[in-house]
Amino acid sequence: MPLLELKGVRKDYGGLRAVDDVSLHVPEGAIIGLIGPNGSGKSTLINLIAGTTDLSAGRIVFDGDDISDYSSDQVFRRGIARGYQEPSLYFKMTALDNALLPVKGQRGEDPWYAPWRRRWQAQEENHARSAIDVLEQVRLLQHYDTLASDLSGGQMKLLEIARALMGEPKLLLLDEPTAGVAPKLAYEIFQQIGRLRDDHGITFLIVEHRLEILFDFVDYVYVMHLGNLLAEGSADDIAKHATVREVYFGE
Amino acid sequence: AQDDMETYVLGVVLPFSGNLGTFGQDFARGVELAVSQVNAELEAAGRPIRFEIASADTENTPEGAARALQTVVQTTGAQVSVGPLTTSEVLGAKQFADENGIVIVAPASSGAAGAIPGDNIYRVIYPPDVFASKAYANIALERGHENMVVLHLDDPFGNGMNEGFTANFQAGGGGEVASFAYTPGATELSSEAAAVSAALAGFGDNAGFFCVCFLSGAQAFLQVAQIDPILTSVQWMGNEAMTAAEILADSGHAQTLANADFITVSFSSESTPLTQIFIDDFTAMFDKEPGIFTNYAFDAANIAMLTMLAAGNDGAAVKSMLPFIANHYIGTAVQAFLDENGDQAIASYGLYMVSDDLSAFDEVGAYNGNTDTITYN
Amino acid sequence: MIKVDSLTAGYGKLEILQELSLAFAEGQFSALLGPNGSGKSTLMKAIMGINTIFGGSIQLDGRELVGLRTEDISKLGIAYVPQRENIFTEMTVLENLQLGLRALPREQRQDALEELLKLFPILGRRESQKAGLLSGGEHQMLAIAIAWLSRPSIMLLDEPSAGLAPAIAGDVFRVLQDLRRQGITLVVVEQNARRVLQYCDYAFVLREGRLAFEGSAEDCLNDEETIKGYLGVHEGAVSTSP
Amino acid sequence: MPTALLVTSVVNTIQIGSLYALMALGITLTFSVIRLPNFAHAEYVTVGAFAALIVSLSGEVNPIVIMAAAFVVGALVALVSHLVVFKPLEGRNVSLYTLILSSFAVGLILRYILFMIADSFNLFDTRIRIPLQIIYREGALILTNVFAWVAPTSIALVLLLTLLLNGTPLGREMRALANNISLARVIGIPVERVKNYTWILVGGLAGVAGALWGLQTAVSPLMGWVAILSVFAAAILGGLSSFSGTILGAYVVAFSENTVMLFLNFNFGVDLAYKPAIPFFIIIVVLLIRPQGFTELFNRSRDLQR
Amino acid sequence: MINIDIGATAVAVLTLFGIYSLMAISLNLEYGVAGVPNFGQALFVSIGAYVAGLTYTRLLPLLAGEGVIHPCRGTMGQALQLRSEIMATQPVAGFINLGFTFLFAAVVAGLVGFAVSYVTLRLKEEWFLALVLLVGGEIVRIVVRGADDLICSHNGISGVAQPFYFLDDPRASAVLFMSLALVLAALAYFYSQRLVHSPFGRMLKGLRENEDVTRSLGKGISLARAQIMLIGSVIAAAGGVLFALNTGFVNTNDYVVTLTLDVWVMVVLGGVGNNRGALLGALLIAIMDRITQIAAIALNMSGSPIEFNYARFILFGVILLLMLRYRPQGLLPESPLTTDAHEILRRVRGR
Ligand SMILES: Nc1ncnc2c1ncn2[C@@H]1O[C@H](COP(=O)(O)OP(=O)(O)OP(=O)(O)O)[C@@H](O)[C@H]1O
Ligand SMILES: Nc1ncnc2c1ncn2[C@@H]1O[C@H](COP(=O)(O)OP(=O)(O)OP(=O)(O)O)[C@@H](O)[C@H]1O
Ligand SMILES: [Mg+2]
Ligand SMILES: [Mg+2]
Repeated sequence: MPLLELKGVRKDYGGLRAVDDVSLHVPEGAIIGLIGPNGSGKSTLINLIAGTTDLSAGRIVFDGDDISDYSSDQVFRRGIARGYQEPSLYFKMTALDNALLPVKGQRGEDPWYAPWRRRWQAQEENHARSAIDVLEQVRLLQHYDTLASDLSGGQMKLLEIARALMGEPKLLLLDEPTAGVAPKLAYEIFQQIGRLRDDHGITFLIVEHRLEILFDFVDYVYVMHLGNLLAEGSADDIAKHATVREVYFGE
Repeated sequence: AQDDMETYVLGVVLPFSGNLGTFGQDFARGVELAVSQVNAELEAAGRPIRFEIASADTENTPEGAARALQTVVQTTGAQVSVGPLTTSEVLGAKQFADENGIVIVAPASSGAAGAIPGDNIYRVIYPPDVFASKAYANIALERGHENMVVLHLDDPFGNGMNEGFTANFQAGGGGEVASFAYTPGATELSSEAAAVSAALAGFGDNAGFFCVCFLSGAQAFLQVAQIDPILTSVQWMGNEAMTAAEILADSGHAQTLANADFITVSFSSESTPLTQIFIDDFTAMFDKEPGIFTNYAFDAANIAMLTMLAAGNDGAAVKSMLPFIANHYIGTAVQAFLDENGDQAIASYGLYMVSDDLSAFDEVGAYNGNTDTITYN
Repeated sequence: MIKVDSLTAGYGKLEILQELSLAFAEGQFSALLGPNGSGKSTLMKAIMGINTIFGGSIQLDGRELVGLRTEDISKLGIAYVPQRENIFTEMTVLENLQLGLRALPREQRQDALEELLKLFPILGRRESQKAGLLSGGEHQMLAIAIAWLSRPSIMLLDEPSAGLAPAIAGDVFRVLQDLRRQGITLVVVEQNARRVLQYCDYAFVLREGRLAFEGSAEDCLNDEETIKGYLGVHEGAVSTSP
Repeated sequence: MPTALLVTSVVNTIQIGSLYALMALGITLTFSVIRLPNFAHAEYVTVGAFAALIVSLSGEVNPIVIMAAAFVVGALVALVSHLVVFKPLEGRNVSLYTLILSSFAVGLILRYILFMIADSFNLFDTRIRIPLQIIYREGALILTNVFAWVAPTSIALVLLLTLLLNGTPLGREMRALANNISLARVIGIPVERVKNYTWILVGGLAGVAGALWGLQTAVSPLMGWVAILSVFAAAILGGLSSFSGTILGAYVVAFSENTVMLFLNFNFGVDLAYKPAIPFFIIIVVLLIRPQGFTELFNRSRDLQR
Repeated sequence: MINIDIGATAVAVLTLFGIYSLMAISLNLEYGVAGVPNFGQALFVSIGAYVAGLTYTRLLPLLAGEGVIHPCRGTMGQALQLRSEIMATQPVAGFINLGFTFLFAAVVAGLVGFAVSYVTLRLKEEWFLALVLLVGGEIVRIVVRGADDLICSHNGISGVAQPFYFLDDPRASAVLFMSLALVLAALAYFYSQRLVHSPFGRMLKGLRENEDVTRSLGKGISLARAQIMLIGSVIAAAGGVLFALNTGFVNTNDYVVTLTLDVWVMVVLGGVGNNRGALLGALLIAIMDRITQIAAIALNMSGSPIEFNYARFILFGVILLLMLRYRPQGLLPESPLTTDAHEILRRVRGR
């Protein structure tokens, strides 16, 4: 059974059908690419899965549950975390606070317990330990008390991934994780993604225009065009697909 | 002998800002005049006592009044305050005054809510509105009004006057009273005027209108009422604030009042010879005429100072002696005579109407609150 | 020609560019390369008079730009497409385009608009849409369009192809080449170094606020050190370039 | 509700609604161009009223001269408050609430400067010296010279402003600057000049509104402050962005304060003392139920297509 | 002749400081930390005051074993006399009544705050909430004023005395009341400090910075907002009870928009997001109010022609503008390292 399954998903904005009857599935532990021309509905699809946008039609099934009507916080708690096309960190908070905020089930988030430090301190220590691990993995540990706004563009992207990981997601949705990132760093980000999949079994659905990097890492690719699924297949298949080459590469 | 000179501080706690700021300023001038006159007399007599004024702004709120009184007292050691102005400000300052033995001599507060026995509030000049409301009820009955429409300020003064008037009017055999409240500070009263007019129309003939308004409200009301066919065809009564010079400055407003046989019951009476002297002195000192209630502040300050001269700068002594001094004082209004609440018990009012040339308000009669009788000249 | 001379510039008290000197020759298509945070955008902002300039000079055909207001610099014929926030999101696409046209004489506006819509037909279809609701790529096209509509003699573009699908990105580069042929001086910041180097004449590589390399596009492509050390251009296993 | 009452209240609605519209447009303009919910707008209105009063006390009774003076003074005060207070703050990239607070502070300062002026020149409770005259009378319908000035002037100014904003390049530039000021600079819009124009327009309109408002009531340093929440209610009904919505909003507020209030009073005995609560109810209901106000009635977005 | 009674002045200013601190801390939690722009501070403060008006007239006589006298109109004087007598002679009834006053005020204000926070969900722009609350406060004021029987608000309720009124020495009673205000302010301060440093505080700051992202990170933001509004409202209402007791008079005219603005000025002056800043702001306003009043008195006595009672407001406006311009973060800006996590991480890492 796939981890995530979309059945006939549709989204209308006024008279505009941004996503039209898309069905796809994401197997557990895979890295799936989602590509397509600008405005083809990729970001909208990510928003639909993450619950930030309401579906017009269709169903979304995740890990055996129908999550079509979940709000974004429910989706996250169910195990789907996301990154944004524009970095959406808490810029006025430190990297550490950014990382700790999404942790689930924090006792200190209950205002009854919050004033009594002893009630949540032990738990917070555990979370701090995992934050050390995760920040270490994205090489941000030495910046733990830096404000997110003071990080460089690439570091921001990495912190966004780290923050999503702290929610211990099963599935991570990333929207152009390397837009505006220098090629070397972009490659490193993808290496990191590969390692997370291998070591922690996290599944990825990634929107990306930089195919020269993306295609090195993906197991399977879906191509969108005008809101529809145009093609799917392995990276090699897609690179050779005539229509894709036409609408996407402009040949 | 300079060293032996003693200084008594007279607190002046009034609304200088907010929508009664104009009254506060003018009252303070009245007090200033009184103080300068008393000081001059003390100097001429060679007495080693002088008065000084310490004034603070109530911001026209009760809590502000409490803070202002507290500041004046704690900054200068004042034991006596002239003001606050309105009944709610007076009540706001009451707790601090009572607890700390400070005497409040309120020149113009007349709301029924301030009539409390045994406390430190003395409303020495202006009688409580129970009298005026009775006078207005009598006039209305005498004019043959079967029903009445009242437009009143939505504050202790306006509500108290309205309640008192309604009770007296109906007790005297009057019919229905329709009352409309307007918010203090409102600058535009056209819907209120329309409502009043409609109510008057509903009552048919023999209905009268009674306006309990402050100056700005009265102006806003007159501005719309002057073209209203019904309002301009009935008889009007109104409180004293409507006799301000600014009203007559607008010929349309003056004409409207004259046509409506507008009558007011005013405590400001030319009955003592000191009134004109006060007006002249005030004009000489400040280069402008005193405002409408300013002489009450002048009188209140005089009573406060005379008491202090007799009892010293000590709240408790002043409190015990003040009724005696007040009862023996004759000022620009009438004599004072305090009741058990510390309020003016003498209620002899003048009745005023617009003069034929629209230039002033003429005294046309008198009302004696203590005997409840109206006499016309 | 824009001539930058020992320019020190940054934000507030922070100095990013250090004594930078370089020149963008007239009619040339120059690429501005370098890792994240190396100061490429900062240089463009300095030319436009947006950030703090601590010292040095920037001259346009001998005329000093330092000290001029942004709007006056723009009037000298320099158009700039910022990296972010480069469209009027609350206005419609058409209004955005009209704002781009405001510098043109009235009679040329219609032609310019028609020409543009041939280039980016999707913008025509989105004419009455609020610009803030465009997709990432549509957004980027609109930004370039606004700058181009003023018919500038110099264009500064900060990562014009970021977020664009290869087909559109290809179009953009072809448009840039066209513009260069029309005699417009171009300065383009780009992360996709390989690609831009195919189109441009000349390249500058910045690192930590200093000039690390300058030379013709060819030299740059052949300069192993620059490619590996500063750009780290990666060649994908699957060939995706057309 | 008797006809006479209905007719009078409708005339009042038109007169007061026109004035609210004039005041509210300035608020909408500042909000949509400068992104500032400007509470000091109240004081620009008051300043205009005082200017009108002082001119009228000098013996001048031509309403056009009086309004021109009010426009100039209002514009001047608005421009100065922009240059001295708001412009330096904008450069510092402060939060919206800081701006709101500073507009309150500007209002406070202006209010008490007016208190000082009124106190030293004896202007408290004086009226603009234009006598009220009835110019038309037919049954319960009575129109005055003030009505004849207030309603057409407001409506004409409102129309002009709407045209300016939606139909002219200056208007488009104003909105561009509202949306993204640094980009506006980059594409060469003379930002400071456009802003100054905006403030002049805002202040001038408020000044004229003040002069007309002063014809209707007594001039006092608090007059604008007292009206400001009704005016804000009107602007919010317009979604703070649409001019036609704002105008409609102004009439709705005036209609509720006059006709609706009188209807409730006459038929259900609701106390007139609750009248000040009406604009507040309108604000709450609109913000909660239809936060876009009347905007969409006027610019229905055309259907999008691929 | 200026002759300042330093002791009494200090007591008065510190009492106000305590009361203002409660209001400022409340707003700082709501706006400074959680980003909820509560422009209805006057509303929540007034709830405390109105509840005090109700308990003093309805509950106090019962606690003292007397019958309740209707507090308005005809029986107004009697009712006033009765409650003054009880406060002067039966301290126990006074204290129990005060306890209930705080309790009821907290419950009512908490419920209102909790409910109001859900209103935000429907609002298009965040600052609309500011307007809704600003205007909501005015509506409540107008309605309470109109519903005269509630607290006789045409006239107001006097004789709402402090609990230490029974002491003969007014100074002692003032000092004790000041201590009560300061103790409550201190409690509120330490409580809110703990909140800010906890994961709850972290979540609130996330909410302040980006609501949508916080929701998509799995946080139930409407509940969090409701919780902080509840806490803030309770603190503000406690401030309202003390505010009313300090004057001894409950009246709707005191709870107008300007009170809200004063609290905002305290928070912005002190430093948004920093509880210490809120305290500093409260202190500054309490002191500034007194100093400008004293200056007005002194200037007047010295015969200065400036009408300082007007100039006072202009001065206040100018100071506020200068602060906003030159110290927009306030005197004590928020530190980014407030949560305890940093300390914990440093320790964990150190091992
Ligand atoms: N809220 C909205 N209202 C109206 N139209 C929208 C909205 N959001 C997106 N659209 C439109 O829907 C279409 C799909 O947008 P989407 O952001 O999903 O594209 P995308 O595939 O992510 O493109 P890109 O690669 O350029 O980011 C676009 O044409 C866009 O203009
Ligand atoms: N507004 C700002 N305030 C303070 N520092 C800034 C600001 N903008 C950028 N910086 C800093 O200036 C440095 C250079 O930034 P710049 O934007 O010029 O980099 P860039 O070369 O364009 O990088 P990228 O390719 O990531 O866009 C970075 O360290 C960045 O953190
Ligand atoms: Mg996208
Ligand atoms: Mg950049």
